[in-house]
Amino acid sequence: MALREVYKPKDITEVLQLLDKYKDKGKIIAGGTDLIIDLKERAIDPEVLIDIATLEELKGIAFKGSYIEIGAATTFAEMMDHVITKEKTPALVKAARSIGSPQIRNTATIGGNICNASPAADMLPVLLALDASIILKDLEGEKTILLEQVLKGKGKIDIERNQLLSYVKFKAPVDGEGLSFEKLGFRKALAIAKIALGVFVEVENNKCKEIRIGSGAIHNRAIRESKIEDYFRGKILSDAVIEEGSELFQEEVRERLINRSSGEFKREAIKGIFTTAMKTALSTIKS
Amino acid sequence: MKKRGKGIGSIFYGTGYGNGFPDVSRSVAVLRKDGKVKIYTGATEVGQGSKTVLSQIAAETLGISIEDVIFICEDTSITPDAGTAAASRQTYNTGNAIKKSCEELKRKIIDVTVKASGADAWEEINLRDVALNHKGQILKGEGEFIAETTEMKDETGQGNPYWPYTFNVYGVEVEVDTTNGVVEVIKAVCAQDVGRAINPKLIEGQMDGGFAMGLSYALFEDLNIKNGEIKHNKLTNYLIPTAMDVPDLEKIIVEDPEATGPYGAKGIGEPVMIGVAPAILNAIYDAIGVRITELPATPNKILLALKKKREVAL
Amino acid sequence: MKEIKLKVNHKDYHVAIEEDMRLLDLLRNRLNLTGTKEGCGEGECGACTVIMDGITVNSCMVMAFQAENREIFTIEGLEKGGRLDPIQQAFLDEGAVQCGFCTPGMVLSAKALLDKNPKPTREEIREGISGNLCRCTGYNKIVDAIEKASEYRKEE
Amino acid sequence: MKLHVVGQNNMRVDAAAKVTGKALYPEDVSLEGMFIGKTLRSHKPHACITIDTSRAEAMEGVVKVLTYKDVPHNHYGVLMKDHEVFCSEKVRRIGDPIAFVVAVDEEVASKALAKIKVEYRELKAVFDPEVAMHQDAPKLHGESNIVYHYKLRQGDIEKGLEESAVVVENTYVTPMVDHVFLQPEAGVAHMEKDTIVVTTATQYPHFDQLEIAEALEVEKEKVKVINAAVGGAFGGREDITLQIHLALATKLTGKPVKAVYSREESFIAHAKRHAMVMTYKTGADEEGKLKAMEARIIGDTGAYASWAINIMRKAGVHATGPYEIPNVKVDSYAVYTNNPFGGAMRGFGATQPPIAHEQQMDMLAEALNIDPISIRLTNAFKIGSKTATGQILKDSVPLRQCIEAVAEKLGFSVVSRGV
Repeated sequence: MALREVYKPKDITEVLQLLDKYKDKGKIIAGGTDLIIDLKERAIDPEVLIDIATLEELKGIAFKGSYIEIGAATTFAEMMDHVITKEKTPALVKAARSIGSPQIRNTATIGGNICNASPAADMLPVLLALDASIILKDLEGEKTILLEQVLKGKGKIDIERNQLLSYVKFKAPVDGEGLSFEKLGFRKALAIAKIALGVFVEVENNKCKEIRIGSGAIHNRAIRESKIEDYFRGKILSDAVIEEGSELFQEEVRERLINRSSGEFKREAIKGIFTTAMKTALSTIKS
Repeated sequence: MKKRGKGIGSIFYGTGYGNGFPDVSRSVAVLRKDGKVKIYTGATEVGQGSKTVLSQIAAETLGISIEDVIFICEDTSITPDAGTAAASRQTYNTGNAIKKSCEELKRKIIDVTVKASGADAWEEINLRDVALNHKGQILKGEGEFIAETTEMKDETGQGNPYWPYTFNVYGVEVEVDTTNGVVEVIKAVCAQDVGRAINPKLIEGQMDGGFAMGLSYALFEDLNIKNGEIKHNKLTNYLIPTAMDVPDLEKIIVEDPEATGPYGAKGIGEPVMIGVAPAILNAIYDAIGVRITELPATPNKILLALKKKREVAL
Repeated sequence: MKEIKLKVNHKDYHVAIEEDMRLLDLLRNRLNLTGTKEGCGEGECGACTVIMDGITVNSCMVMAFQAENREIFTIEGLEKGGRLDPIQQAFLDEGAVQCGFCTPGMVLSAKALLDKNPKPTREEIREGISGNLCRCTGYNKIVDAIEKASEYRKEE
Repeated sequence: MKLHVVGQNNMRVDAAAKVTGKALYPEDVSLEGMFIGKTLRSHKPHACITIDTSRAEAMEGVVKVLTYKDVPHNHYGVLMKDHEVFCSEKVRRIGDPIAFVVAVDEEVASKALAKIKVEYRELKAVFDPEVAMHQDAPKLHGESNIVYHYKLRQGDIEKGLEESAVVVENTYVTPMVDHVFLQPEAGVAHMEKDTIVVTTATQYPHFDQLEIAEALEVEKEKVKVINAAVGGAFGGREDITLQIHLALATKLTGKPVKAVYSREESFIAHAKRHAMVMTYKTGADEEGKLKAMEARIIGDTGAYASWAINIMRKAGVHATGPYEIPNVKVDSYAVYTNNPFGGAMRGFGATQPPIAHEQQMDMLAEALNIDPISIRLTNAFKIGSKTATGQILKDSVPLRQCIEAVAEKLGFSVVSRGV
């Protein structure tokens, strides 16, 4: 491995300078829980590593007006213990808690989860449901872009090599809005998601005013299930409607995974996990 | 919907290599200058606790404490061959060889002390004094034990292939989520025939470990070999249970001493693992009326079996 | 080649490392602290667990250079004055050790758990060690040992 | 007989060293001036090979590259000597050892592996044991892929089945699985004058000593095996993995040589639990008394026999389960395929049949409307029982006690069949 240089920059500017200097030879490392495996398997061969794991500017969770902003180098353990996430987005805490193990949650970061762009990433469905955006910085300045727009495929994310994913932000759910996360794994810990769902729902005089469904592990990337969302918008979210919507979702999964060995199973299982996610989201709505 | 069911699995297991295959353990017990006793044998400690259990057998036979037994099994140039740490045979086979070697050492010590001081009651003899006063050749006892096993007839398989046999029964209660096929073992009981428990806590450790390995065999493990290639070739895709996947186990140690065992003890290392998977599969059937006949009983197999059951019922 | 300073088991080290070295290789090969084990090299089994600035990490998933100026605790750092840490003593008393390869990582996960939550329930203990795979014990006696350790620590 | 040490919960004599991290596993041992060894393994299941190690040997930092040419006696195996220390003309499974690079450090050794050229001329492979049993299937060793056929016959199976009120027939399949001992294989070998010392983690040091001596054609006394702390085994450390490679490397270089497998290499290097296909036909009378049991068990032993004979024999003897059955017919086979090789794993062939016989018992119970506990108590072995091999169980048969204890603790009763 031709790793020549390793840096622990003190601030964001220094990170940006290094990124700009080394371009595709440089690689950001935070928790390293995916990156080090890629290094070992020669999937990547960077010459320079830039460690942002302890960069305070990129850590922490804070309110920015009605938005919550999370530093890209914030670990899942920190997200699980933070008063803002615990209070405002328990579904995000549940997603963080479903990841790997204590050791992994103590080091893996929200930024890393996004940049690794695994189709089965546990955080992305809830972030998509929250309609989250990411803030990308480079030497010229910063840019805010919807998370959904940068996820291009398995391990593919639309971020330039000189750009630093610095923050993730989303509108904090308020009264009338509900959020949930559900995951199907084959083990209670260290479990890769077979299906992951994030559901955001806003109800106004008993009708579904807005709904966002983020899914993981049932496509080549985490996506918004817009076809299913369209079915629910404007409807009263009765059990029958949820039942019907879940059967629509089954059909969508059947077609999408038609030639995947796990297709039949996921088509069957999506109904139960989606129904639970919907009902949980509704139950978290405070009027 | 979550459905519950109970299942049982009862098994027997013949310990030792079997079928007349030479099943020999050897041991040498040596009285050290300071009165402690060294046991030399090739029996390996792989984590199952044999070094402790075999030290207890030596200490019991010589009437000394386990702290006075020095157990040496790591170097082939100074230890006699005691066979594999396998076939649940070390406690039984090498345990017997160690007991014999200690009994021979005891006889030699008694001979020496009777000549020297007339004392012949073992309780009165102090090994430290014997070691200090004894001038002649170092006192040691050798022991060998060969398991009772005969070769079966080719055409009919008739014969006495193993001795002794050990028995194990597991009972489990499972909860199956019919929306995704996930099985959770919520209660488990194990009754293990041990002949005589040399070290109950170590036996409980084997029962817990066997239970987790059996549960894993039933629900998780598959190398997923396609055209000779292992697809599940890493701990990320070859799943074994984490601490959150294994419930507490109620452990019943059943003692019915076996005449040929050292102090009546039988081998249990493998039987503690064998009754689990059948019990779980029977419990799954009891919960949702679906027979899983191909391991492992993963959620996808269970969910698709449930779907087929519904379609057949239509 | 790069020089870094770090503290391991209360001791300051100034050590030369390779850029592509993992913290695990630094501990085992450079500092000869072989109590930290490698069971998978993928952050799955937890046998390489150490405590870095108060939190458990898989040392096979941390680059050596990332440990610069940080404080590391390995299994060798638990004994004080030849006396076993209460967690080590509880592991012995409860029969929680069999082959021993997962034990160092397990003890450190237990320490990090008890430092944060002195009186955990059995379920919380199971979650606390859910990143430490064990093939021999089936975990139950390890959970017993950590319960016992929380009592021992209370008495201290 | 009053016992004062037997029956006590003595502290494990090896626990203190393990809980303090002081216990030395083979990977923890390093010797002055030692080289690092890495194995090149086949990634084809069945092929003729030619090996060119010249580019690897020419690499700076490479001390030696061992192949079959360096091995005095290239054959070993626990029962049948069908393993090759390094494959000469043919590889039979993915993972077969082809060469062993000895280099100054890990990085050079890894790079050198990539420089060894292996030309594979693929042969037709067989992966299904039932197909491999046919005469026209590709052969792995000699004329037939059937390594062993165990026959168990007692009474008259046809009559037994006819007299049965209920007969239940099913096929059960168990996959190859792995021991996953937490400590991957590792070892260090060095010379002590003319004695080869191999420090490793094994289940049978004296047998490793014998296999090393035979492969290197030296007297057994010239080989010493030191069994360091063993990080779990479960049957997976009965076959040779790196012991002969290390012994040969230290003998030919005169220097200490160390090898440590990654988890991935451990998965492809050591034996697996035999996959089995078990077809069972069991009959019982009205009261649930077992009358007849016919079983055909096919064990996939993959590319090498290892303990297949003893394992499939143990499967055959235990096929009945712990029940008295007057009429029994069992055929169990060990069959070569180009899959990873099957060997010892906890239960040694007696772990798979209960997946079948315990479900057959429950099906018979259901068909006869008896509960699962009663049907087992009706047939369970007791003192004086005769097994299917005609063996009298003369002492210590507390099976019924175990069944009753479990039934009582779990509150077993006739429970609805999940309908």
